[in-house]
Amino acid sequence: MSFELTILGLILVPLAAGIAAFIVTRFAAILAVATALLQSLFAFRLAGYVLSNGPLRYKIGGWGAPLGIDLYVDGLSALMVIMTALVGLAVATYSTSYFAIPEHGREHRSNVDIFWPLFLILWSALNALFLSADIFNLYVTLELLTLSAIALIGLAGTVKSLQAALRYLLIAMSASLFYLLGVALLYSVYGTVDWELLGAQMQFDLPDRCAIVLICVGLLLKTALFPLHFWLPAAHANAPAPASALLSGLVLKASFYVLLRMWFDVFPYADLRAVGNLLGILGAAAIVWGSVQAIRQQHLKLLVAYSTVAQIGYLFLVFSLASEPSASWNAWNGAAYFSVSHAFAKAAAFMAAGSLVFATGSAKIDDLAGIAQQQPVTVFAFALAGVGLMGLPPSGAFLSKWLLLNASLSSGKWFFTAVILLGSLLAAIYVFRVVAKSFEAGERQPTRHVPALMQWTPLVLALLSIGLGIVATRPLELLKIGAPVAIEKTP
Amino acid sequence: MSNLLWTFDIVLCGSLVWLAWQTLATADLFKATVLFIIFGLIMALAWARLDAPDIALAETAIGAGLTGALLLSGLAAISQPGTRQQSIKLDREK
Amino acid sequence: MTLNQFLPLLVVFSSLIPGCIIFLLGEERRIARTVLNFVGAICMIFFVSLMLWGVHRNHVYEVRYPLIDGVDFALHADPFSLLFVTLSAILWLCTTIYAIGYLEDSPNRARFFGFFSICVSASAGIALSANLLTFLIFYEILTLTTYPLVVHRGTPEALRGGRIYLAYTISGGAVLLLAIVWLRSLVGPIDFTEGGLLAESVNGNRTTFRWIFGLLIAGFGVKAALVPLHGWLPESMVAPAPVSALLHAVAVVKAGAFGIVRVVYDVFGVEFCSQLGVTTGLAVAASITIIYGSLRAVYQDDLKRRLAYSTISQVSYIALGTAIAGPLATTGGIVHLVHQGLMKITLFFAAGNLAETLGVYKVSKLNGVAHRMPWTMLAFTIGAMGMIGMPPMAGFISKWYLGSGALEAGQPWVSLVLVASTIMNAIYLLPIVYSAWFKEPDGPWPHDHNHGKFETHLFLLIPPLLTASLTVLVAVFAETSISPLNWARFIVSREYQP
Amino acid sequence: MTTVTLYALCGVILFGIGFYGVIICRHLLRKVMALNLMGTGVFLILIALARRTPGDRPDPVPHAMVLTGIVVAVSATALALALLRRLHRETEIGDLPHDAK
Amino acid sequence: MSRLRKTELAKVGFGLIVAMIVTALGCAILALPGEESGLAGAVMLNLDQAGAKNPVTAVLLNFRGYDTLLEIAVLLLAVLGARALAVDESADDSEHFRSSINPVLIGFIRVIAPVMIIVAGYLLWVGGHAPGGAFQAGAVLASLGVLLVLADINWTQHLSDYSERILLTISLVVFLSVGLATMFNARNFLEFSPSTAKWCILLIEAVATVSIAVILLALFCCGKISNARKYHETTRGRVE
Repeated sequence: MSFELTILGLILVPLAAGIAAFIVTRFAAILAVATALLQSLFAFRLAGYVLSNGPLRYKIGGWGAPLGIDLYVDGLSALMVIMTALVGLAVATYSTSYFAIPEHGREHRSNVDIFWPLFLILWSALNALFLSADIFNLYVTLELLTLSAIALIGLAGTVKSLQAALRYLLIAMSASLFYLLGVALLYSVYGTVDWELLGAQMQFDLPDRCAIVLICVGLLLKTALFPLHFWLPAAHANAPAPASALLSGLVLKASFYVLLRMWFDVFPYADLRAVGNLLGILGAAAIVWGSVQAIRQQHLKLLVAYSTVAQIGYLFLVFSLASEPSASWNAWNGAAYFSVSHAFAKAAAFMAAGSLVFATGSAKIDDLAGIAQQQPVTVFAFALAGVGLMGLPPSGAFLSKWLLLNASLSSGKWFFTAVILLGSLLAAIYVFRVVAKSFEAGERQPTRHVPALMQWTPLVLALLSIGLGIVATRPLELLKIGAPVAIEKTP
Repeated sequence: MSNLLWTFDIVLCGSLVWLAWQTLATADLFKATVLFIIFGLIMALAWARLDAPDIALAETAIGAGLTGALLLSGLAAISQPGTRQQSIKLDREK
Repeated sequence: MTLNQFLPLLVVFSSLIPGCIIFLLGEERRIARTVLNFVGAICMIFFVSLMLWGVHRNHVYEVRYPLIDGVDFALHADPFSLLFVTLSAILWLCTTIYAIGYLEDSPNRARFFGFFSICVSASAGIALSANLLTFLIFYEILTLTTYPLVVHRGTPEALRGGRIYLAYTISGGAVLLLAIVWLRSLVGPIDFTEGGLLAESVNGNRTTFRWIFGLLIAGFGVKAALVPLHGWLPESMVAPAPVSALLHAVAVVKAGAFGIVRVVYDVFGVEFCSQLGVTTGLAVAASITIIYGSLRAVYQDDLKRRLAYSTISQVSYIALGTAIAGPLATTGGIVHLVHQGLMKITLFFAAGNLAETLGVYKVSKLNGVAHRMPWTMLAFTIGAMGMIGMPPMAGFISKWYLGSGALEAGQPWVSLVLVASTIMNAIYLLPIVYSAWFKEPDGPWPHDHNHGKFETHLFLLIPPLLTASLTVLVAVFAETSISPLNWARFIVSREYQP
Repeated sequence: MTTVTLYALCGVILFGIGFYGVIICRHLLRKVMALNLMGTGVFLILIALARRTPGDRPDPVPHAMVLTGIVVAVSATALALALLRRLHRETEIGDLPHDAK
Repeated sequence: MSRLRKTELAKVGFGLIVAMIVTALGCAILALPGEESGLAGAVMLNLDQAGAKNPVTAVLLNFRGYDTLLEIAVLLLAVLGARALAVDESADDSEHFRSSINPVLIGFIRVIAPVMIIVAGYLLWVGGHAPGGAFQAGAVLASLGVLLVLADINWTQHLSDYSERILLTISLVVFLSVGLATMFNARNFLEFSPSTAKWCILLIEAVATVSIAVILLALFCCGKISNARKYHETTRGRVE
């Protein structure tokens, strides 16, 4: 199988499978799991091509940039695709059980029938986004992603989920328009929408500055950086559990990826020091604010959702830290790897939370008292995912924090050092609030039986998030390929 | 000729902005929707003026026509009583 | 790759794998679980003895695995690590026996034994770590896996204890992480090296290194229960007795003390530490801890809490020995790592027996308990005498070396601390022994479980007797080549090599 | 001032009005309309700027982009209205509660 | 009272922010170069190989055909979302179903329907070399469908949900297949050879017209055309 088929397969196979799942509803679940397996294969093959050939381009329609649209893959995008594949596989497996439960199918079966096409198209959108070299095409993929995310939230059908979905829609669509306006300005100056061509020409004049601000604001809104996070907790907490896992784990990473790409590959980032510092400070505020809010929550899924607000903050530290040449390599790697390990840990946490909510029939943390005895596997999965969120060794998040800490120390930005450490402590508080509750002794009513897949999938995913700390050399090797030129390539 | 076009452009832009503002400012939702549809139709003129006939066509059919129909039907739907009892039940189930 | 390189890994796995399997086995498979535990413990002892033999002959055991560029996960067996790992292995075997008896018929045993085994691998990992990062990894694993054991009973007190335990140790871990990253960003990757490494690579800013030293000691000090970072230890005594015995008397606190020794000798180097002037600070902190711990112990009526404060005080002997910076004192400190472990675990076993068999938790309720449980109290008495430092018990050896080391290093005030502490040891331990043997029981015991032929369950009786006899044996045979004392001398001779 | 800038500025104003409406308007239907206005503003800017070509044929690429954008906008509007209908069916309210939870 | 003032304050404050954004953007627009051809030159250069004389169609379906492919997926997504959110109405409102069928409307539709179909066909055909194309044609057809729904003309009763789903997705399927078919010719995905480009584009556009029409109509009918009648009952009150 050639590179062409691999890279196209990553985008088109889930799309085709989504269509098929929509038409032939009966086999949708099997189709989705099969696609997921195939995607993992493709994703690793793609990484193989990148490892052996360096960054690669594929000209759709044969025209090539700037006239046509190119696909582009380098280490960062290949890693994101692998992340999507593995988390997606886990979510697919989990969902086969989750949506088989009548309660989650709600009153009408059509919900279940719709979930699989939505899921597959979302997947296709994610891959299309990670592999695109064209900033207008990125807009289209962002829209594809957002619309499927909105539909997934609405799938829960509760009043809260509908409100959350609507709010998300309004915010995300305005954000897209901000982004699009930025793209329009850039196109009207440089006459191209290919990010490499743009990056080579970009100046720092007034239209460029406006475009940068517009694109940043749009992507920040989509990534829910504090204080633009207000839509996130409700949306992520009220969606069905597999959808929450996708949204928190992957969808947010997509817009962050675009920003990371833009910042280091397109924007003249040496001129953006002040904005970078601002983003870093907002990130720090997000860590503290999100964690404190998570600690205060009464509902399990809201707790996990606020934890996402906090964890997103870590990603944005890179924009401040990387402005020092001595720290840029560590910071960039740290942020990239953090987004991967967070995807695993957060998806696992949401799925485990979904299983716990199903088992107890209640969304409240207080109703989890003593559940460790009856649902040991799920609680263990949640705790392990929590280790990934706290960034304790040997998880992948630990290594990312290690890199970020290194960057903050070598750039002399002590403030961020303190915030990173404080964030870990606060994360420990909210994770152990749940874990401690589950250990509480006392009589409790028997829980509902949780299907095996809904117990073990989160556990496997959580173990993977820990495993990311052990196998980090390979992904970091991959990240070196095509890493932004502005960044020192030696640690 | 050029002056005439200039006037036309300015009037067009002015009415677009005015319509947009009125759409958001009128108290009556139905009126706002109608204003929105008119906005779409005037927009088609603007597209034509900017040598974008493809978009003018698309705007008339999709932007004004279908979006307008969608908005109107949405407006009609939410002017009817809902089924509140069910919602409370749904809420409790979660 | 030869087997030699894998041996350290095998040691860690010999308890990690049984731990994982125990989780999967589930609650009901009692026999399989027991067999697994014993197989693991015996394997561990076997592997450790292989390495002991090898290290004595200067074989090198090392596994190295890069985590990210320039940051390795590395396990390495040197004499000092083997001392700790041997202690853990032997005491794990004893505690396993004890725990099987102790937890008979209680719920959630699979969970308990699973985490217990993983804790042991974490402490073995700590012992075998070849650099600070690896140390930190196992240190955090130890923190996390001890938590379920502390809250095992799920009572409000247990949860509270767990919360306090976590608050201290996770903060300690964060401080440690900061110190390690900082150190690394200044001098690059460094492995533990006998004699220390920093002296050569440091130029200029000493204050920074004092800060780093302080942070490292603070991080380890949490687990070593240095005052004022000791608050968690008495609180986590709510854990079941085997946990208190192995983990809180041996594995966890020793991990902290072990870390302090590593930092002073194998990272900074004792010379460099003296130059920085940080050893005195450490010595003072350790002395304060010794006195404070003993003082508080005197006022505790709860037996386990009294022992916990005693632990706080005794573990600091190790830090004290380290800080005095002389071969003799260091020998004393290091050998105390083993000796204190043996004695304290004996005491905890005995205390657990009293609680489990008779329902006696308070010192004031111990009158005449030796009449009912003579063997248990015999073990307790031996442990207590050892703690006070009477010959021919283990504690005597440690104190002797510490005292003469202090004189040798020209710091006579330390011997005053030792004397004061010894007196207080006697004050808080001897009355227990006295009332147990020589007073009449006040009345029937609160919950007297009859175990037939023996005074209590056989599995509860063997371990304390075993460790008590070891306490005597290590002292009596201190001059033989296989004694801990001799091994400690071996370590020290390598640390002070020019 | 040329025709291009006139229309582009008009687009900017529409964008502003739309954004204001999305945030400030209470009723969801109006928010949706505001969103559409915002989009139209962006499209107008794109098309106006596309007319800066030297000849009399404008740059067709932005035209294609705007067509794509219009389709996206109508999809979003339809989805928003579907959500709105369902929400109304279950709560009879037309706006979102103020607190963000 | 204070709450009122608060919202007023928010309005003014936010209005100021928006005004600042608008000013900055306006300045940026004024600072743009007055003449810039963008990609117009490149498009014109390759137009004769693109298979469509209308440059916009060429960009939409050839140069940037991939965007269009994804955009149809966006449309489909909206239908999926609408379907997930639609509530299956129970049959209890069937009694006021045959309330009123407006004869004027029906007469109007009789006249307009053929015209609209012809217009749609014309737009589709003409899209190759003049303004027009699948979106416009599809939208016209969809408008016709909306009219039919409004007039209660029940032409969808024989359309099973299965065939409706096929109609909804057919353009994506064809688009994908054509794209993949080009690869057999040792070309890239969606790389039409200049000789066949015209027919590929026409095929895609023809199918897309149908799908887009169905999709847009479905969006109007809460995701399902077969829902149209029931759905219409709930909305007619206000529209007429």
